[in-house]
Amino acid sequence: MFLKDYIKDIYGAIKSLLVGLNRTGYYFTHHKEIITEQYPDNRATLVMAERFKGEVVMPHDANNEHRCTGCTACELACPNGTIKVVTKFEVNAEGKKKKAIDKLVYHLELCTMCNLCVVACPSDAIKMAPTFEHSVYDRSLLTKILNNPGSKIMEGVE
Amino acid sequence: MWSLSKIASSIHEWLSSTFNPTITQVIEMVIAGVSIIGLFAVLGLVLVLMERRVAAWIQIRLGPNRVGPLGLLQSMADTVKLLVKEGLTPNGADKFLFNLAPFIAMIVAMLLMAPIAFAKDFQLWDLNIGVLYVSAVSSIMVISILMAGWSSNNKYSLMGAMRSGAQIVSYELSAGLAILSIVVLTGSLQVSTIIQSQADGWWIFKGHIPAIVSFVIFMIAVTAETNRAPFDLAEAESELTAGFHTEYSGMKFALFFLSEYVNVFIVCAIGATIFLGGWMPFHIGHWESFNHIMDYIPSSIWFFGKTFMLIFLIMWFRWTFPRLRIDQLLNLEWKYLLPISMLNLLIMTAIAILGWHF
Amino acid sequence: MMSGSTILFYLLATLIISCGVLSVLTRQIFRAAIYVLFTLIGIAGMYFWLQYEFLAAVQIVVYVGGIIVLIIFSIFLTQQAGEKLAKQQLDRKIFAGLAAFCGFALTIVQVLQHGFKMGTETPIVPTVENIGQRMLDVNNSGYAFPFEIVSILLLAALVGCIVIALRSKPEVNLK
Amino acid sequence: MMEPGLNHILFVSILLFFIGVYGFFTRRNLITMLMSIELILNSVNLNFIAFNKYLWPGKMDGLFFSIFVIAKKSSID
Repeated sequence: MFLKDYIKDIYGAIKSLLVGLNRTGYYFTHHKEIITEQYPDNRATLVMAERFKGEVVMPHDANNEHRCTGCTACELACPNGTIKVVTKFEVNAEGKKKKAIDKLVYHLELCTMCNLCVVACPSDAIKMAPTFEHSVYDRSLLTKILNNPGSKIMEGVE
Repeated sequence: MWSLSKIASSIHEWLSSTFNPTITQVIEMVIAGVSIIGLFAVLGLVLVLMERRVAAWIQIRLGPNRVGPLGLLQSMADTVKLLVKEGLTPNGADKFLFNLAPFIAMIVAMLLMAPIAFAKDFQLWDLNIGVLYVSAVSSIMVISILMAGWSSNNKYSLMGAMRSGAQIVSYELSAGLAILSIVVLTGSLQVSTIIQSQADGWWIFKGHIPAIVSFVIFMIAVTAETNRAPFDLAEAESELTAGFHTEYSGMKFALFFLSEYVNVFIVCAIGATIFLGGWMPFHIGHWESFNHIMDYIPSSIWFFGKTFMLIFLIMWFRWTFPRLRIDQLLNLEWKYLLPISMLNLLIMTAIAILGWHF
Repeated sequence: MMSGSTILFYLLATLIISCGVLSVLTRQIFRAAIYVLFTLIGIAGMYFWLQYEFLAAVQIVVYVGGIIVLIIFSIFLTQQAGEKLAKQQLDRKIFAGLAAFCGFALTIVQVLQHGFKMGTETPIVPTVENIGQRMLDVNNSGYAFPFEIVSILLLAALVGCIVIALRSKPEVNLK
Repeated sequence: MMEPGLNHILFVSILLFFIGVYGFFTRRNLITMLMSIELILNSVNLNFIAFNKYLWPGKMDGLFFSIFVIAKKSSID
């Protein structure tokens, strides 16, 4: 019947509106659980999420060794030319020439944090770091060299 | 005990003892105008801050807390920002109407202040059609929106203006009928008479269920009339960028913004006057001792308390409900609110004739 | 020294006449609508000045809230922004101006020659209560019958609108 | 300048009437013609009210006529 549906409509509408108002009213009156991060003040206690992607870094161990073989898989995987791998040839103790990286140049200003380079890396040499304070006064500071000076490749990484 | 009407009358006595009548009148008009403009400024600052705070609290955030102590100077900073911004006029716009539109919005908001009773015996103009005057003059508001939309020479502005025109014109009906259902009980459109008739209880309590129904309808209709969410189709950000004030910037935008908040204040003041007794303290029938205690609270505090409660209600709506689609909006008005408010008016008339109200 | 009410009258008269003239002379259609709006608001102000507050409020509600919004909507739906109306022919203008001026001169001469007999009765304050009681009076020359006629007219207009709006489009045969 | 009275209001309303007539004759667009009719009807209303106020202050017939004119106009639109 038409009238019955009409009244049912009104009843349902009012009920749903009241449910909504009740929910937001609850949040308004229970003003304890705050999700706002007061950023510069809480820098000491700030916890970034695991999955947050801030920039690409190359972890080094205590002996200043990294795992990068210089295979340029990351450079090929990058969609917008963020990573440039500069290689050199090293002569090891047995007199054999071996390819190694000289510099791994990373342009932070071009990076979209898409994570494709990390996925592409066969030896897990690079990863995403949760840093986010990237603002600098000079744009050239955003071009970074990921491997530390004087670092060399870890033993056993091919 | 201080009261606004005593201050006003002492100023009037002092002026009339010092100057001749014409100059007294001129000075009083100037004082009234300046205090209205001051009230506008204060309302703009307070309501913007209140809106941001309410929004933040409802969304479990903190809200502005950086400018000044507890963020109290945030709206000052906003005002300064808007004042120093460049006011642009788009190419191909009708410059005269484009610049005129925000001022019309502002002037209408000022005219609407006239019949509002802020405290006991404290009212600018107690004309005998007070409530009708408010609903009449507030309909000029739509013209400024249409003007802004057309003269911006922008399709988003034009669409926003057309939507807002359709919306305001249709929701005016049910707001008017909701007001009428209380006017039927009081038998007068004069604001002072309506308030006096609530000396033994507010209409929302005295008028049984129909009064509550018309109060609900009134709140929905005025939310739509002031173009606030969930009825903010006129400036729907996701579809129309900003609707009729897409092209406005700087001070001209600030005038639109301010007039929106002042309009919210005015409709809430009218709602408080009609349903909740304006400055009349909370009285229960003829329980003299209780009424006497309530009278100790100044009438202006009662008025502003009720008004800000209703403003909070409207803000609560805004941060709870999602926006309606245009066809849902018009369905709500023409299929639900209007028939219900007509039926409600009929019931209310019967109650008034039979004398069933308290 | 002029009193405030005199100044107010001349201001309102200037507003009405100047906006009226502009509305018939301008070539931008939206501006014409806005000037008409200002004229109507000026007339509402004139009613306020004459202390017919109810009529002033009705004027604003019906004209500003209804008719002008309707006109503006029809402009929105039919005209282009920035487009100007066609220039009027000169002979037509001269003819219309002459006719209007002659009519105006004739009428104003008539009005000035006719000595109006000012009313001496005690004036009624046109409050809403008085208006309602006089209009719906059925005994001594009340206006209940015309009131009903007008309401039937409005109802007929409403029904007519709905019939026009409901008329379904003729079905197009795609074959 | 004199105190405004009946003649002043009549002058305004007659002028407005013939402005409307001029507009009605010169305009070729339906909407603008409608606006001119608006002006004419309003000048008539102003006339009614002025006569009611100054000549028959004890009656309200002019007021009722104006209200009916407004109602009829809105029904035509």
